[in-house]
Amino acid sequence: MDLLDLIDTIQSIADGVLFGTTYALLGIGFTLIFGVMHKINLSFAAASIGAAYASLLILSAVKAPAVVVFLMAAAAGGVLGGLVYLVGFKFIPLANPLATLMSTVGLLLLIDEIIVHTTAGVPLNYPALFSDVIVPIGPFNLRGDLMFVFVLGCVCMTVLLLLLYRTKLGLATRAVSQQPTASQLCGIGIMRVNILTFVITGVVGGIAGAMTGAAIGMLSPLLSLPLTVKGLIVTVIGGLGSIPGAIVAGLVVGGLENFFQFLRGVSERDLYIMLLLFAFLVFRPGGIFTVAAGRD
Amino acid sequence: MDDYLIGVLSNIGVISFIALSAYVLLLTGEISFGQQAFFAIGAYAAGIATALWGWPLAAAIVWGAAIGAGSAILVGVPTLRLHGLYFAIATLAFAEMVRILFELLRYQVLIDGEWVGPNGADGFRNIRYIFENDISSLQFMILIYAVLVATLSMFLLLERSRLGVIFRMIGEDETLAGLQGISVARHKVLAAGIGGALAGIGGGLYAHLTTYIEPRSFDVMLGVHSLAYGLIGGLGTAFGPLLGVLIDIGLLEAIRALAGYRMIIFGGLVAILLIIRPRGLLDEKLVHKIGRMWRLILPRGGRVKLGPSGEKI
Amino acid sequence: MMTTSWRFAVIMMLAFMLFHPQTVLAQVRAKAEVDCQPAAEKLQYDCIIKLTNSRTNEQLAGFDLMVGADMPSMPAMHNVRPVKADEDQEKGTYKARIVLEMYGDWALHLDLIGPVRDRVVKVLRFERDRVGEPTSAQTPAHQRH
Amino acid sequence: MGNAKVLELHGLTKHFGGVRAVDGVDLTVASGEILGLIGPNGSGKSTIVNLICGLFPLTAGRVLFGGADISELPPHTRVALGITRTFQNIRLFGQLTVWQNLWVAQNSGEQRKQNFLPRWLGGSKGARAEIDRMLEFFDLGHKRDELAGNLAFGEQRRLEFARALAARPALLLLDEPAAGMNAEEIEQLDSRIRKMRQNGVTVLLIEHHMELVMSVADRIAVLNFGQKIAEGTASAVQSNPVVRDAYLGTTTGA
Repeated sequence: MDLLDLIDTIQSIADGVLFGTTYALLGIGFTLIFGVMHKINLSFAAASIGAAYASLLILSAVKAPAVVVFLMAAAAGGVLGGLVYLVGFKFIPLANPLATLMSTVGLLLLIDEIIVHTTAGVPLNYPALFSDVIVPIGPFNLRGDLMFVFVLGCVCMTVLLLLLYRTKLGLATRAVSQQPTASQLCGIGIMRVNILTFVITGVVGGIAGAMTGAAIGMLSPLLSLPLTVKGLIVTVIGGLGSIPGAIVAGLVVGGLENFFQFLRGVSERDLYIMLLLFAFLVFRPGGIFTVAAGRD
Repeated sequence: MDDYLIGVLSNIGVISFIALSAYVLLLTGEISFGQQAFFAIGAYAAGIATALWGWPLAAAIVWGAAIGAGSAILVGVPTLRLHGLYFAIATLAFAEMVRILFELLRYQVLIDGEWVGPNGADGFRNIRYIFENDISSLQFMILIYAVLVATLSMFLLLERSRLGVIFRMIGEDETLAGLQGISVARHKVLAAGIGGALAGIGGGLYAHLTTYIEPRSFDVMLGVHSLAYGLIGGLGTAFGPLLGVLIDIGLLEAIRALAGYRMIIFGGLVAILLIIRPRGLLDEKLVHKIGRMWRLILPRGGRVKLGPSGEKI
Repeated sequence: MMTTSWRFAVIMMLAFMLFHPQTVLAQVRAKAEVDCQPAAEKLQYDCIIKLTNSRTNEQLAGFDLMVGADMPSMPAMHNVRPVKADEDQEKGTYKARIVLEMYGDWALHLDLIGPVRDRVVKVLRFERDRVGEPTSAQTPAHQRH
Repeated sequence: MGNAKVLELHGLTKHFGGVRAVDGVDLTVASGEILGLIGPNGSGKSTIVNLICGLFPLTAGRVLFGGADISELPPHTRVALGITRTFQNIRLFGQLTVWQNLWVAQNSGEQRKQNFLPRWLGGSKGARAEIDRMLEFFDLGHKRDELAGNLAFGEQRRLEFARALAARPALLLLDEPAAGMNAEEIEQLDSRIRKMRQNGVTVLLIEHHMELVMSVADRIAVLNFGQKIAEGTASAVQSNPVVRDAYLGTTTGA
């Protein structure tokens, strides 16, 4: 491999890592809900894309600068998150671990279908920010839009971590995730914590959806399944329930994905990522940061 | 019979196989998002067998089923150690790997001046067995249902047999089943193998029905549907998943006005049913009730007489 | 007891496979060019189909042609009622109006039902105002520059 | 087998994290014996049962059954060798019928050797007769086609008991079989345990209900904080000051 190839390889890995913040956010979303309820919300990525769509819809109604679209996506994501909880979790018998899996799959289909119906399945353009900015660092070029996505993702994660570890709400969330019965006795309303968790993850998801749209430059309902799969991969590789794990795994998966795409082309790329997931599941089901190995 | 009706019924028949295949694993309490992989493997294997190797259809279907079962067992051995969620994700990962592999698979042979065989993402065209052998679509539909009825009767026998009861035991309480002397791992792998064979049969029939298959047909959506059929129709009997297929394809087909909203209805149906009937329409309790009524009408003869009590227990 | 019945079943199966009649009919192999345009109604498309014999390249006229459709992304789950295509003035050209259930990629089934049976499958992407090439199965997660 | 040892526990130890649930317990059960195992709540009785039937891996020590080391065997193989159990809180297959619950539990080494077809398709004549006798013995004959989940509490207890016997165990582990029973039912239980012993089943009985243990057990072992603090006949254990200390007046507790 000569020097140019090496530079190209590193460049593509760097691009992937920057985009990987989206995966990290998705992984955090899956992991947060798993942490509180020990359930996987399969409709999460679809809801995130749905929130991004909703923000476009709002943007087309109200003339506003493109930056606002991210705030709107976050808000829409929060609302959708609450709705997902009410429809997919609140009334489903939680004793059966597989029931919520199916109900959230149902929601995934539902959200996808609503998007297809309102847009007739045509991909929509999404406002990309700083897409014309390119920051040269040595022989490498960092794309402005990806940089923006990366910075936004980092800000989002920092805020989330502060929220979880420095506020009373975060304490309650962690209490419920570790000792549901005891925390109820301490006066923490599980229902309230659950809804709040779903709203917060919804906000995170909405931002992730908007970031995806901004990085690709368009939105399509076809995105929600691959993103669901990527989010699950990140969650499992990072270790179910581990937030640092999700962040690391998100960046790693993003980087590896682009690395494989550079080496083997787009059609083979996902094969290796799936292989990685499969290997993790079989040989190290607890993920990188083993938190709750073999739970559920 | 009208072409349209033949088409609908053939589709229902073919999809029933993958619904049954997901159902076997549901019986053992595992959710698999990956049955479409074995459907795809069966479809490709059987299609290659007839179109490229010139095998007869029956051999191709059996071959597809065998390959489906074999691969299901191979995947089942490492993944079935995982439980619930982890197993579901592992099957999902496997199925996506299979789909991507089929997108990369190119194996074409020049037959009669035309290239035939899987051509990556462009799919596998010209699985022309039914045209070359002049099988009408009605005949092929009858063939599908003959295989389905045969499979179903085997299945009903299986459900009444010790094996079926063991699957249900494992589904209800895996640890407890182990404490009754049942090797849970072995039976789960067996269930996976049966599921793989069923999906393989369905795939083989599907390939010959449409004459054209492509990798993206076998994505997660198909797997999710096949799971949902069992959950809607019920886990009490093998008729459950068939009822699910009938509700989805048959009923929605009957109410054409709803066709555009089918996924919305379908998704909603799954969510509602999980709340009001967590084990589907035909769940164990209902099946037991029906069975009891049946026995009242037709008393079963030949019960074993009670032995003299007080003997060694 | 089990072994004998197993052996019997296997032998029967092999016998069936080996001696199963297999007739390969020398026949016309069709090839088709399909051009669809959105019609006035939503989800309706007018298609012009040109049928040729793939070996001799001569136009195939006077066939009974049915046009059906299936969605590759949801195999066997959409049942579009097949419509009969009418022969146009031009030799080997047929016209049909198909009614689909949703936008997206559809595999059109062009079924020759007489005098010779054959099926040609064409995958096309049907959108609200145009019909074009099918989307690739790949959904790139983000475009490269 | 005369007075051969059916079960031997050597230095049986199980730690959960820092908790020493069972800590170096030595115990032997002779063939045909009824051994009572008592101790205050949390003293490790149920953990011992779980270790004997193979639900948890051991931290240290060995389990010998009929002289052979079975410490590493998975639960289902132990059943085939002849160890079955009941549960403190009833665990049945609620969606199977009473008859099916017993049928699929017939998994002793001998029962596995029946002809394939009759065993897998409805049970051989002998196996079905065995189930019918069992149903009769536990007074469940009229419920044979009922779903186990629909039975009343007492019937479920009896069914669980019957199921534990279906695999023709050599050693039966009873985990608080009298919990939730009234006096009359306990009396029936007492006589059933005795009858089983007459038929050659060795019993390890864990029970809070002291009257039952004192009346039915040949020997009694007492656990406290995961360790064996006493062993002997009912009267010897009762008069042992260490035991009295451990229980501190809760000897009749439930």
